[in-house]
Order: sequence, then C-alpha cells, then structure tokens
Amino acid sequence: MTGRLLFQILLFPGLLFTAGLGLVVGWVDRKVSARFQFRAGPPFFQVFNDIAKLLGKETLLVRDGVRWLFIAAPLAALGTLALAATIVGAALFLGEGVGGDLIVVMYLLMLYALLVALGGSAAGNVFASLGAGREIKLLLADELAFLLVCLVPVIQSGYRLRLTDILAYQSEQGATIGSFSGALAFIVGLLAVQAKMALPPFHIAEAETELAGGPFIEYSGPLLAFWKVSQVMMFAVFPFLLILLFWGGVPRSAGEVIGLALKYLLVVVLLVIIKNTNPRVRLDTALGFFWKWAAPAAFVAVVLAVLGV
Amino acid sequence: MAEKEKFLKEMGAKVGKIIDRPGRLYFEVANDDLRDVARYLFRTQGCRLSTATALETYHGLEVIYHFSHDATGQYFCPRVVLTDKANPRMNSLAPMIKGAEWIEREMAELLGIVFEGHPRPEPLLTKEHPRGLRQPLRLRRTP
Amino acid sequence: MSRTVIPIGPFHPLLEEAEYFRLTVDGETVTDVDLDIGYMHRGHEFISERKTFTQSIYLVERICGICSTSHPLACVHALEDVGGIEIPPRAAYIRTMVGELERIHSHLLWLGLAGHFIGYDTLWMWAWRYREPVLELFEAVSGNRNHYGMMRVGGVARDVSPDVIPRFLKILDEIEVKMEMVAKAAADDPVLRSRLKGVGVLSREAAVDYCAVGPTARASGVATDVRKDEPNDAYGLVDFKSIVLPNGDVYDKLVVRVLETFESVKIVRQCLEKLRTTPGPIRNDVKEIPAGEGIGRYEAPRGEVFHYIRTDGSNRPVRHKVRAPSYMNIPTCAASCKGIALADALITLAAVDPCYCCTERAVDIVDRRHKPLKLDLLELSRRKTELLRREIHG
Amino acid sequence: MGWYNKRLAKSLWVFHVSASPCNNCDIEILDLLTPRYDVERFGIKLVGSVRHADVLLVSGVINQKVAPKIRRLYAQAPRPVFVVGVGTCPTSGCTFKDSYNTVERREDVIPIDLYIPGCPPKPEAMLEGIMKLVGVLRG
Repeated sequence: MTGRLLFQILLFPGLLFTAGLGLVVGWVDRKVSARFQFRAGPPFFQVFNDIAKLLGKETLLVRDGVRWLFIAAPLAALGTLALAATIVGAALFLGEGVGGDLIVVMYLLMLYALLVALGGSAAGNVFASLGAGREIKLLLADELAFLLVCLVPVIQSGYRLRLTDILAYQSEQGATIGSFSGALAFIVGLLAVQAKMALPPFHIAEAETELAGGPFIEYSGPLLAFWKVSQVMMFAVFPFLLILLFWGGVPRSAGEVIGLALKYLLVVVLLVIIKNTNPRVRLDTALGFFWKWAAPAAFVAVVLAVLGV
Repeated sequence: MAEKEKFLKEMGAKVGKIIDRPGRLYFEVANDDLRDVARYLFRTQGCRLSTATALETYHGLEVIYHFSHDATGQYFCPRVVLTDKANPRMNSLAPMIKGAEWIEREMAELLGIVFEGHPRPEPLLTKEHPRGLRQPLRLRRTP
Repeated sequence: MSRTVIPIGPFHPLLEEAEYFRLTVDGETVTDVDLDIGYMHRGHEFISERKTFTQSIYLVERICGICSTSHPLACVHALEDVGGIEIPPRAAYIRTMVGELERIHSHLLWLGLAGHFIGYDTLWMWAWRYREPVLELFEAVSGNRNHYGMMRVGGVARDVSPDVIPRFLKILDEIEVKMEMVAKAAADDPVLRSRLKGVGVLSREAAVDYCAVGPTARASGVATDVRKDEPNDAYGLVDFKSIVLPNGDVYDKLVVRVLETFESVKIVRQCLEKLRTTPGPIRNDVKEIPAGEGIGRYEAPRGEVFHYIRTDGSNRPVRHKVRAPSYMNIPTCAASCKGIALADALITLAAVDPCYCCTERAVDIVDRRHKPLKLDLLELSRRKTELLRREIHG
Repeated sequence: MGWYNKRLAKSLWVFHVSASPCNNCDIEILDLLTPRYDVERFGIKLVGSVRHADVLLVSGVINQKVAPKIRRLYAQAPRPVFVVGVGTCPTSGCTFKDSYNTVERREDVIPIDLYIPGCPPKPEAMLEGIMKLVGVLRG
C-alpha cells in the first residue's frame, strides 16, 4: 500500500505527472499569450529548457535573510503542491480517495501561499518582504470567496466532503455546473483561482515592473527552478480541482478522457484570456472586488445551493 | 509686445544694460534686485521659468534666468553678473519657484556658485565622483 | 505599520534607465519621494564646448534616443536665433514633418510602456506593433530608425522626393486606423480607466510652481505649447489643436498623449501636401555664426526643449546650455506621489514620461568555433533598408 | 557540458543594465521583444531581477556614478553569466569619450563578452549578435 501511495505521490498523478503537464501547459499559456499579442511565441520545449537551465545555474544564498527558511520554502512548496495534486488527481483519474478530503486540499493550497510569503520574507529584501505582505493580503482577499465556492458542490452532493463522493454524486445527478448555483460558483471560482495562481490581473505580489518578481526576487538557480515548477504545477492543480468540483465524472472510456482533456484546456484558455485582457489591479481594488462582489456572489450561490436551485 | 513695455515700465528702475532682440529681452539685474524682478515676472506676469544658464566669461561669472511668457512667446532673461570669481555668491530663487531647485543645485555643482537661501544645497549629478570632481565647467577646469 | 524606505532603482524594471527614487512608505502609502539622479550624466555641455557647431548637432542628437529630433532642432533654432538665419519653406515643412512623426512614435512608445508598467503587456505589444511603420517611415527618409541626422543650420540635410508622398500618405492612413483601435482599447477599457482615473493628481498650482512643461502641464490645465507660443518652422502654417485637459491625473495624461498623436498625424498630412507644391532648396548655406547669444526651443514629445548658445564669432560655442523637458517634469512627482498607494505611485512616476538621459544630458569578438548562421541578419537588414528606399523613392 | 549549454542557449534570460546610455539602444532592446522581432521565439526573456539573469545587456558609456553599482550588479548575477555590450558606447565610448564623468576603462568595470556596435544597432543587428552568442554556446 505504501509503495502504491509513494508511486501516486511521486509519479502519477503526483509530482512527475503534474510537473510534466505543467511544463506543457506553461508553454500553452505563453504561446496563447503571444498569439494574443501578435507574436509567434516560444517553441514547445521552452519551459522545459528554462527549468533545465535554472537547475544548472549557481545558487546564491542571501546574506541578511533566514537561510534555512530561504532554502526550505521552495522545497516545501513543491511538496505541498505534489500532495494536493495527488489527492485531486487520484480522485479525478482513478476514482480513489487518497490521503484526505476537500478540506485537506484547501489547506494544502493555502499552505502554498503561506510558503511563498515565508520564502519571500526570508530573503531579507525590501521588495521580497513587500511582495510577501501582499501575498498574505491577497490570500485574505480570495480565500473567503474560494471557500464559499467550494462549499457549493459540497452542499449539492448532500454535505459530503470526500472528493470521490462529490464525483460520484455528479456522475449520477449531472454536473454541478448544470445548476444555477453551480454555474455562479464556477464563475467566481475561476476568478478566485486567477488570484490564487497570481495570474494577471492579480499578479500583485510578483508585479514584475513594481516589485521585480516580489517574493522570488532573490532566488536563483535550482531554488528558482523549484518555484517555477510549482508555478506551472498550479496550472494543473487548480483547473483540475475546478473540473472535479463542478464538471466532474471519473473518465471511464477513451471518449471521456478526451472530454476531460478538452474541459481542462477550456478552463486553462479561459484563465489565459482573462490574464491577457486586463491590467494589474491595485491591492485594495482586489480586496474590494473579492469582498464586495465575489464573496457575496459566492454566498448567494451557497444559499441557492441550500435551497436546491 | 505689450508685455515687454509693461515690464520695462514697472521694473525699469531695476534693469541695467538691455539687449533687445525679436522675442528675447536680455537685461542685467543687480543681485539684490533679482528676487523682485523674478517675483514680478513669475507671479504678476505669469511667466514660466524655463531654466537658468551659468557661464564663465573673462570678467566674471554670469547667471542668466530664462523666463518665458507663454502666451506671447516673449523671453525675459535677467542676467546677474558676479565679478568675484574666487567666491561667487548670489541669491537663490528656489524658495519662491520650486522649478528652480534642481537647476540651481546643478549650477552650484558645475560652476561653484553659492546660492544663498537654497533649501537643499547639495550636488545633484556627480556626488559620488571618485576623484572628487570640482566645477568642471569653469575655465580653469582640471577634470 | 512601520515606515519603510523603498529604493526604486538604480536598476529596476520600471525604468529602462538607471535612476534612484527613494520612496518612503507607510504600509502601502507613499509619504515621501526623494530623487537621486546622476546615473546618466555624461557631461554634454562640457563636450559641446569642444565641438564645432555642426558636430554639436550630432552630439545633442545623442542626448536622448527618443527625442532625437527635438534636441538637434532646438539646437539649430538657437544657432539661427544667434545669426538671424532664415530657412527655406521646404526645409520648414520637412522639419515639422520629422518632428511630428517623432511625436507619434514617442507617444505610442509611452502608451506601450505605461501598459507594461501596470502589467498589461497586451497593450504594450499592440502599441509597439503599430509604432513600427512610423520607424519605417523614418528609415525611408533618413536611413536610420532613430538618430536621424536630419537637421542643419539653415535647413535640413535630406530631401523628401515628391513621388514618395502618395505612399507616405497611404502608410499614414493605415497608421491612423490602427492607432484609433489601440486608443479605443486603452482609453475606453473600464478596468484601465478605474486603474488610472484620479490617480497621481498634479494640481494646476503645483504644475505652475514646478514649471512643468509639455503633456504633463497640459494635462493639469496649463496651456503651454511651444508650437503655439512660438510657431517656428512650419507650425504657423499648419492647422492643429493644442490639447489641454483639466484633471491632472494619470488618465488625463494618457488622453492628452493619445489625442496629440492624432493631431500629429494631421500635421504630417498637411506637411506632405505642402511639400508637393513647395519646390525649392532645402537649406541656405551658412558660412559663419556671428558673436552673440540665442535661445532655441522646440516642443518635444515630452515638453519644451530649451537650448541656449553663447558664441564669440568662432566656430565653437562658448556656452551651450541644454534643458530637456523631463528636467522640469520629474520633480513634479514629489507633488503628485505623496499620499497615494505604492502601486499607484509607480505609474505616476512613469506618467510624466520621464527621460533621464535627457535630464542629465548630461567589431564582435566571437571565437572561431562559431558556426555562421544560415541567414545573415545584418545583410537582410541592409537589404530591407535598401528595399524600403527603392520602394518609396520609386 | 554540451547538453547543458544547449539548454542554456535556448533559454537566455536577459537583464537590462543601462549604464548612462542615450536611451536609444534601450528602446531598441525592448523593441526586440515586441511583435516585429519577437525574441521570445528563441527563448529570450526579459527579467526584472539580476538573480534570474543569464545575460546582462549593457548599454551606454559607463559613468563614474553608475560604475560601482554595475560592479555590484555583476557580482550578484549567478554564474554562468554573459555580458553583451549594446551600441557604440560600450564599444568605444562614442562621442562621450572626452567627458569628465565617464570611466576610463570600461572593461575594468565589467568584462564584456560580446560587442554589438551601432548607434543604435538595428534590432536585426542585435539579433545577429545574440545569435552569435547562441552559436558559440551550441558549439
């Protein structure tokens, strides 16, 4: 059993699969963005080359920061995402409940944001700590909306927290997104995921032209590579989580596998479109948006779900 | 060119040697009168301070302020001549016109003119020069 | 929260140039701005006093790569002011045309960079894509994309032949259509508007106090425009509006620049029409510059460029004072940045279109193993320039 | 190292160091990223932090004030790092070589591996230069 679990965490659907998929989708992201901007875009192996190159570069450690935290944060972040990917993936692809339920996934994803902030504050750089502060504030903003969004499928499936149960309910009763509350929650969820993945317009913490990479400013070499892998892994974890919660069904035939892949691509392309048509918002605008609009909308969806609409 | 006549009527007593060219009026002003003339030009006539030029001649240092009257395209250039080359000092306009702060700092740095009453008299451009650059635009320059 | 000093620069992606802003922030609110310049100071005024007048024109061209017409133009205006030199009408139209083309490319450049600074790379790419045809026009006229070397005392260096004008007009029409699209995307985007409206306000009083110039002043309701105030070259002969807006925020600065771009297209079009019907020489021969002093100015894309030249009858200036527009505009940040959020402060710093190079005017070695590329890009580039020339010159 | 160099050649991240230039090369460098030239095709990306950089693009004559900062920047970059001098200024000093504020020996401040002369070099020339660097890395 432990052998199987280890296989699941390290290879499929955990680290290796998610990272590999992330590398491909990272390319899709850059390519689609480039096409948006009338450019040709990078070649297929670009993200892979970037990571391979970073692994061979020199690692510079910070002088004034907390060194062990500086090194531990990216490794822990990678592990966190691999675990989250295993739980989501095992439920979605294999129909198995591994390791925990929805609550665990949510905690792991929150932990990732905390690790980004920790890594940034360990660097002892003004921009990095400012970015870390922003990361935490953004977490405050989107977490509430995201929690409420995740509640909707839980309520619809009869208050069940296990991912496999939610999937099973959807296979019987139709996808959550088919109901009004589910659709509303899905839209809010898409925006919350945009913020969680720190994609424009919510790339407030990393803001290339303001904070020069924010929490990641001092990272170089392999440690930066770990962060980059984590970032592209999110491209696998979050869309699959959304699909699992709202558009689910364990794929049993080849047609369903292709269907799942298409759903996944659609979600990714939606995220990329939102990314490319918006300027970066201010932190207070983001907070205002999530608390005044997104969270109430998600709350309405929850109420509707309780009423069974 | 009504502005020019009005200016000469009001401030004629404080104006020294005049060079009058189409659209440009250069005139000498004593150091003590500079602030009055500048206040009249900036506040009353609504001129904009374009910039100031300092240069070294055989007789001394000259500081020329360039005031532009935008509505008519007329330039008023009060010129202060400082004869003491070794220790040039003059009144600063920066407390009155914020736009004069940088240019006066620059003139002080490049030509060594001391502006009395400047809110922030420190070098603007070459503060960290390794060989201690001193007044590169003076004729006895040894950069 | 405690006060932190945020150093923006000397090397920061917000600035293409090395500059140092010290922002004191309280939490996320900026309480004080301090500037430390001098990273670009190259001593232009010092070098210029060692060059002849003709050399000076090329030197001042290299003050700034984006205003590489404005500085030479102001410089020759100053020399013409010293000597009382007239220029032929054809030269006046060519000067105005080149100057306005530069305004188009500079404003599009700023629009793109502003987009980049607020994390809207799509806008950046779009604006810069449509800026390329303008640079192509420059390449066809002068042979170089930037640093055109067009200005001479008493006229211009190169002529625009009459048979290229229809083609120029066609390219201009295309550019205008594309620009309208980009301008719509920028000015009407609700997210962008909410991001920029009411941000970084520079009041009219502060603009006057800091003696701001150009779009920065005009967006704050100060009507200063050298093209109207002192219509030299062909500016007195063409029809255009000077855009003045009242609010002084970043959004108004954007709108001023966008509207100005369309005015520039109008001016270029008129100049081209006039060039068809105005034959004649393109420069008067100037043998010597008498002793005296002169002021030359020109409305660069960022505001008034000011050159003062003192001569003594020889062929070198005694004193050559250069004042670029950003020199007056950058200090206004101290007024417009106080008390606003950090994220806004950065776009406000960028909104004056700062150009530090201006402000401070101040053989490949490849080892033998290198395999030659299949395409020699340099050769291709040369061929492109030739092609452009031949196409345009018939 | 052959395999690694090939990866490196396909993923050059560029940090832009402006050392008292006239802005023109800088603008042309940014121009390389935009649709007409699009260097992302070759995996070249502009980064905001010198810690992420593989290539430092230096433009401009280095002046006295900026020189110590550039020394520090070069020390901060993780190896391997390449330095490319863009424009006539880092190559020869251009028209500013007589100024009182430029450093005498630019190569003492930062060792430049590749010069791309031109005032400013056309984007095609810059591409050519960077492709030569890529060619060297590929062996």
